[in-house]
Amino acid sequence: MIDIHQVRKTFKTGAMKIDAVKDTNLSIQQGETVGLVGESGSGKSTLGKMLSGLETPTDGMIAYKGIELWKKKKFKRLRPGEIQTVFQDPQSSLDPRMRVKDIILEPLLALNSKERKEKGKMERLIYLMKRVGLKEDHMNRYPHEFSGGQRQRIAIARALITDPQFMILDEPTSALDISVQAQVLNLLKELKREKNLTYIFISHNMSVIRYMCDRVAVMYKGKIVEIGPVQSIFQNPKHPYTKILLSSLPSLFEETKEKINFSHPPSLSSESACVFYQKCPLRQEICLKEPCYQPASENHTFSCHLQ
Amino acid sequence: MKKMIMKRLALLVFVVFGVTFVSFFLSHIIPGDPARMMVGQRASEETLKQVRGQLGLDQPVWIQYVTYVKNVISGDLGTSIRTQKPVLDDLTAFFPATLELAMAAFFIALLIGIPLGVLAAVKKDRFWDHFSRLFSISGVSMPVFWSGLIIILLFYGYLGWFPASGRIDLNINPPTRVTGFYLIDSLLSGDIVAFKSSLKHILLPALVLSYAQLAVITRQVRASMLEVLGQDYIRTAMANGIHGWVLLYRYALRNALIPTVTVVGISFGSLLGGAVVTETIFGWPGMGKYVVDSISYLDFPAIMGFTLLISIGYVLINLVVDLTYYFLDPQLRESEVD
Amino acid sequence: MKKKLFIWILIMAVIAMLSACTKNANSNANSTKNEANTAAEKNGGTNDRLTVGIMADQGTLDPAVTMDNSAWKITYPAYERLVDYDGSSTNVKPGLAKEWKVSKDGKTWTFTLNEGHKFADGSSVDAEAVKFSFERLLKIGKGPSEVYGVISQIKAENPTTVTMVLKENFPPFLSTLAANYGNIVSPKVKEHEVNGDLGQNYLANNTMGSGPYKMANWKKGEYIQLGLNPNSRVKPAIKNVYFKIVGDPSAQKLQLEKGDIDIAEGIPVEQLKSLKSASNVTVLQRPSLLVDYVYINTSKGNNALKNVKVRQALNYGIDYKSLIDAVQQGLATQMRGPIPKGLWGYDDQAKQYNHNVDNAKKLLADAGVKNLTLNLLYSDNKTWWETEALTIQANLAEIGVKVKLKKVAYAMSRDMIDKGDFDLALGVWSPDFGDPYAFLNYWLDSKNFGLSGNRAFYKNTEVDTLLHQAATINNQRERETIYKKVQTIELDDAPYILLYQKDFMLPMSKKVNGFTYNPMLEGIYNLAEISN
Amino acid sequence: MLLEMKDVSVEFTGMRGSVQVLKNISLNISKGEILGIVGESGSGKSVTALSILRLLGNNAKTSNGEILFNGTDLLKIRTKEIQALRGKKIGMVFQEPMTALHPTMKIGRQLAEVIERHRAVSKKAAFRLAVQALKDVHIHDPELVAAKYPFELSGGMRQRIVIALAMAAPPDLLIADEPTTALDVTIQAEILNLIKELNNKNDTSVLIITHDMGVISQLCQRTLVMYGGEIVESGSTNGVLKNPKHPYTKALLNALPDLADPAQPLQAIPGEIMDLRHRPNGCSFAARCSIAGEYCRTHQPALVEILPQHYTACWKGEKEQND
Amino acid sequence: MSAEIQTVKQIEKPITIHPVWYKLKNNKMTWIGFVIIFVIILTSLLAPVLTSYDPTKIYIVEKFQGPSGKHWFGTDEVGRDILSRILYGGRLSLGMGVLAILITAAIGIVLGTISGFFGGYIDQIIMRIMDMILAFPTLILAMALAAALGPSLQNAMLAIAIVKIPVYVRLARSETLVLREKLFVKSAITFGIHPVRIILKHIVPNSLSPVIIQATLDIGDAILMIATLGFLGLGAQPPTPEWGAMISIGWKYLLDFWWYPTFPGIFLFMSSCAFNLIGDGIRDILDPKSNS
Repeated sequence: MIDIHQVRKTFKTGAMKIDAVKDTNLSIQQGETVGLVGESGSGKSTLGKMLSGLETPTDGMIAYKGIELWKKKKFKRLRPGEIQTVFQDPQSSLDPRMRVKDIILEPLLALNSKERKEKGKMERLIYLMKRVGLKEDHMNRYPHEFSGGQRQRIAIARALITDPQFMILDEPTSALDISVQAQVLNLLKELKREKNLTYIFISHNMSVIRYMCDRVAVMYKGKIVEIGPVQSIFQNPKHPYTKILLSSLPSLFEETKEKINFSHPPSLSSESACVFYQKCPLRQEICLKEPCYQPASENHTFSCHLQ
Repeated sequence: MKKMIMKRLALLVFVVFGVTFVSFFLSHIIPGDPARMMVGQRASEETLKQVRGQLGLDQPVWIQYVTYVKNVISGDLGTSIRTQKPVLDDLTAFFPATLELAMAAFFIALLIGIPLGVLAAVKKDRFWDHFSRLFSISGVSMPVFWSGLIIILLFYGYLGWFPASGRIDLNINPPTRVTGFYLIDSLLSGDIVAFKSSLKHILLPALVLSYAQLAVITRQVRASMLEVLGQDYIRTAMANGIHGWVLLYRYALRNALIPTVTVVGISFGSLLGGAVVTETIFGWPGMGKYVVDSISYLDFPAIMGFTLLISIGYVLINLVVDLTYYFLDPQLRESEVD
Repeated sequence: MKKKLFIWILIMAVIAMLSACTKNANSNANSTKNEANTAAEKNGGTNDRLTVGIMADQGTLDPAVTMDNSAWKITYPAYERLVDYDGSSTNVKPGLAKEWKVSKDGKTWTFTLNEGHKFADGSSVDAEAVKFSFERLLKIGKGPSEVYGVISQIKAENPTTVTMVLKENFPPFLSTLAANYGNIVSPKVKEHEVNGDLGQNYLANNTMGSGPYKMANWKKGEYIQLGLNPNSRVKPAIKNVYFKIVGDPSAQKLQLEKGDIDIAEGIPVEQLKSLKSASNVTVLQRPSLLVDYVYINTSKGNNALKNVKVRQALNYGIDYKSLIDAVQQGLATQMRGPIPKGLWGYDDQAKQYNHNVDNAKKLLADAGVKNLTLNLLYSDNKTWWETEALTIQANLAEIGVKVKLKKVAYAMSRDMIDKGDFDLALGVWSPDFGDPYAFLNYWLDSKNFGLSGNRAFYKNTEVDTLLHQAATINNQRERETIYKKVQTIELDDAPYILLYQKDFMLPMSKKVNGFTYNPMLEGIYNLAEISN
Repeated sequence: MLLEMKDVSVEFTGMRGSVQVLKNISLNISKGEILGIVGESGSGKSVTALSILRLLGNNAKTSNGEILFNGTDLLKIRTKEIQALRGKKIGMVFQEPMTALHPTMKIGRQLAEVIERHRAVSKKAAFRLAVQALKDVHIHDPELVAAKYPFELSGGMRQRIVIALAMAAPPDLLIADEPTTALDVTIQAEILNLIKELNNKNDTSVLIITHDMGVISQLCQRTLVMYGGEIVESGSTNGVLKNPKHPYTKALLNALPDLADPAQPLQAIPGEIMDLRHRPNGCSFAARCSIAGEYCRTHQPALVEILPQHYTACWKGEKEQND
Repeated sequence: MSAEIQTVKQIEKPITIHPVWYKLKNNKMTWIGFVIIFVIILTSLLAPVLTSYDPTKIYIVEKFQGPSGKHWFGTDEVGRDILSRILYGGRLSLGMGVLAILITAAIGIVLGTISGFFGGYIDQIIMRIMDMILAFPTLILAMALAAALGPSLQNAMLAIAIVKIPVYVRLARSETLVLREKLFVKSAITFGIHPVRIILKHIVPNSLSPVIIQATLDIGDAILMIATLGFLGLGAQPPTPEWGAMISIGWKYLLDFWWYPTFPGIFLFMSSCAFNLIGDGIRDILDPKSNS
């Protein structure tokens, strides 16, 4: 459904050039939930933004259902509302000066009038609000009258109003409390099943990823260092960064796990080194060359010399 | 840093060029014949023609503009129609006085405004907050001629403590000109008598002028202090046992001043421009009156010269503001170095 | 690092202070002089100083350039002229010239100079200097040259004899020589010439004359100080004259009352009354030659104004007495004909319009004019014009004429007047030389349309002929008769509303003695005769 | 007992009247102990921490109770005394390392400033100690870092510095309010290790406040669970996590996706976090509780010892015990 | 379940009082400002009822009369009743000041949001032009404009609007830059909504508060500027009563006829003060930065 081919995004700040995303390939099948995990600055959100039209890729190709999304730095919408995004911060993702009703119906403004009428019907609105767990009489309120969880529900209802097929979930629950997070995760899962949605799920939380996703891509410094089915990655991580990530997760009931720590930056480095070279506890000389992807098991590949 | 200054200087050229362009053409739309003003009312057509020729007024406007720009680049701002003297001479005679007054007022405004703003922020919604608000607002709202005359009546008329007008006593020789600022020049030449006299003269007008600017500074300091005081690092500092003056000044005020700089920069600009009335009331030999007279005389060369000066001043003030930012905010310093 | 900076500043400050102290010791003379001056002033006994409060700084002081009679107060006492006005009259008396002769046809004037007059730079005032001064003025070709445009040739026959040849007979010629334009400038000004400006730049800020005073110090925007010309034979009591710029009238008033200034020029007439109660201040009142009148645009304005009846109606519509009360606090006299009282040619029998609403209305009705709306142009050049305009508006409303006030910037008003872009406009006029020519020939000659004088755009061929005639005769008697005729015609044709002749009012300290007011030299002080 | 809070209640007076944000909180920390407070937003855990150092704003009022620190009631002493105590005896670390440092003051200077406050040392010595303090929190090249501004450092580094600041004295008690929430998981582990190490080394007691059960399980000996400004359960970390007695604790643990079967829905807690402005008469969790009965909604449960050293405030829990 | 609904309902009630109103209610200073403005507006609207004098009618005989039962605020240099001139003048001074600022704010918001939202060349061009306006001495710009278009109150207003536009452009621009990063704006972009719509629906309404604050603070200044231009002959033409013009003429007489400039001065002072108080109050209320 989604084909990301050799995508690169470079940010310029002053004289500095930073590759937020580099040479990334990823394809997503219909009905799949693909997780993107990594620390802050790993480029997972930037990738999401390129899919939703907020950032222009510097290089490479992104196709949705075989049709290129970015052509000559311009974002082409196959059909508005086909791809929708839910952002992390429900505080800022709703316009404080709009009523809930108007917020939810807003995406329809991008559609033609016929479709707008059809999808903007009152019954549909009420149905959707109820479906995400809001009440009909919430319709005329303002966002500040809602809690974080409720706002995220509003944001989800808004994303659903156009009947999207593909949704980008950019840390949808990381600003929420645990108890509410569970509600929202459940809702997202249910909706996916009901509407046969495809998700790309961006998160820094390994447990949430594990719970939500079919496949997961681990990103580090703009590069996917390991990708594969959730089970495979969690049980058999190959890349040292993935291992560190998993070992850092404070587990509730085991006393202490064996911890793997980052290493301190070495004196020697090179442009073409492995992205993880600077902090890799296992690094060797060979790592100064960029590794290729290797298969670990079916659908599970990683990028490291040392396995 | 270098890059930033270069950028600013490029902007200077652009802005100054734009401003002169616009003002030149605007001033030529305005009815009123400068040659007429120059020769007096009973001059014959012949004389008029001659003067027009001298002024280049008989040529197309754009040629006049090119000539003007050429002259400006070579340092010639033309001859004033009203005073019939080189505009540059007039401006250099009047500008230092205005600048000195503005700077003194600015200094006083900062001296009062910053502590007042801090006080208001610390004592938010309590007496001192209300007081500082009323005090500073009354400053902007009170017409300058009013506060000026009241102050003259009080300190000159009744108390006789301060002189009413001028920059220095008539019978005291002004200090040798170095900077054009009497206060500084008199110190440089060690003339204490002149220093005292000029200090006495500048105090009242500077006070009046600063009163009108106080609100801007107080308001901004208060707002940014409140913002800074609410920030995490203040709480961290407090939790680490930092308190009192150190907290307020070294931790809070320094950062609160960063956003204040912009506002203060703009307000200094308006000080320069807004000194007209003050200068009139206190007989201060500044540019304000010169300009107003020039305007009512349609004295193009003088108006253009003044406009040029002010627009250059504006860009320079902006440069100073930016440099101050650099000094105050290390983040900016570093980001540009890279 | 901040601390270091602070320490550096501290050190610098200390060094500055120290050097200041040492220098202070060196320049002790200078500062003690200052102190001495201050002390002397505190005693209140200094009588060799005069401080005049003026409203604004001066422009150029070059007599060949300046047309601004507020600058003349500085230049006039710094220069001498061939002839001078005699006391408070408009007649002339010998100045540099001890005697003069005029040829029959009035075209050749021969002046014999006094000997021994010296410029401040030490050179003596001779025929060459006179020749130089006038030739310079004509060469510069600015405003004042117009006055002497009539001169065709100047000859320095010998060091004490100058001959001027005129292009045509010009009766007021002698009088013009007593004006500020006639100032004799030292030929040494050539030494200060820059880019062929004939020393204009230098003389803009300095004086080079042989008068009793010379420019001593000019602090721009603050004061102008005149000191004594060491070479002058006149030894005035006042050694230093300060023209102090105090732009605010209230401040001037305060300073006058407190004795910081001796003469205050800028106090509005409304505030003079209360000044009189101040014990140390007296207000001098003299009739002046400054007249205030309304231009009626007879050819380029509202069509109705072409009708003489309408113009007369306007003249009848003004309540002169209350206008004078309102605008000048009664300190003015209604005019009687265009020539003011005090100048020869004044006709005390001339017709004077009075306030007569019925008459005015009738005249308007006769003219068939209804619902007349006129604009009234004025500027902020004279402080009283606003009140005057309002009063005229109210007055004319009574006779059914609606007046729209149009207040514009000074320069703009002049431009509009020059172009005739108005219906009515306020104006003042004062003569440059003591001759009715300065009024009638300017005001009424159709040659002078616009700013140059005929601001009513008034054309009457008979008047034109009479005026030309009067300008070529040297006999004052004959001229007076002609001018009388012209005045009568003017009053009937009513191209102007003649309002009033302003009184000269000068508040000054009671200590100031010896001031003589000459209506031809308004705003100029006979400093050499004043004591304080 | 190093710190003892007894029946502390805090009210905020805001625009819409006053709100009780803490209700009769009692807790104690002994020397060398690491105590965790866990709870969701609005549970009052941060207010508890701030109330100890009296860092709550002007609009907060500690209405009753006492906070004994080494026997002195912190609520009663004068402002000067509490200021002297801050940082010296009780250090505090906040959540946001990005904003917790003076943005325009160099790291070394900031540390030295605090060290000068607490120890009678010269400027030079203070700076040396500052560098040492940076070393203590495992910062490489401490001299280099000391000459830097906060914005030049990563989040993890900054949090280390914040900890170094709090430990400058070193204090007897370190209060860490969500010290790792803003950090990446990998960094979080390092910071938690550091806190533990400092606790071991100086025998400093630690009060750690978090919403993350994982942090609690890794670090704390004892744990308090807060909900709606009250403590609903307390006991040893093991006891609370493995054998939770309060329905809220149980629900919270069940709601975590950590161990959940992806095929099954998570056991979410219905409803929203309690609005403190409208404290119900009965148990504050009753509205969301799956087992609450009518009695729970009208009567407030007290904290009772349900197992040895394991307290819970639940009518049902008590019943269960009684059954 | 019923319990949950109950709590929800309990929450609803107090929230319906918008916090802005609550804060406003407790801000005495702002109320003082409102009351002053209200009174001034009311009296100037009721001027024909409150005073029997014609503000433009001249009675030379009664000039410069001090305050008395007949003329509460005295008379001016041509005998007009100062009170009636102040009241009628209030309509003009306040009305024109408010109008000028409204125009300015409107233009400023449009340009500023465009500049901030689109960035790039558009931003550069707009901001450089604003720089130029800022660098231009106010008085000269106003003069040139009024001179070119002819002196009148409308043109004075226009001049003030142009001079003040940069402030609003900068304000709106910086707000837009902040808002552009807000997720609700980003969301709208991802929905494919037209930029103009985004600007109108999201950016403009949300950037209004600082603009409103600035505008309120500027009104007093605008009134003063109109007066200054009037003094230079570029504003209201006499005999139209206008505070600034009254003061400009009257201040020459301060020492002898103190009431002439003083009463219009007090009114000007009061209204400027009031607008400032309101502006300050609104800032405290709307500006999240100054919230505690």
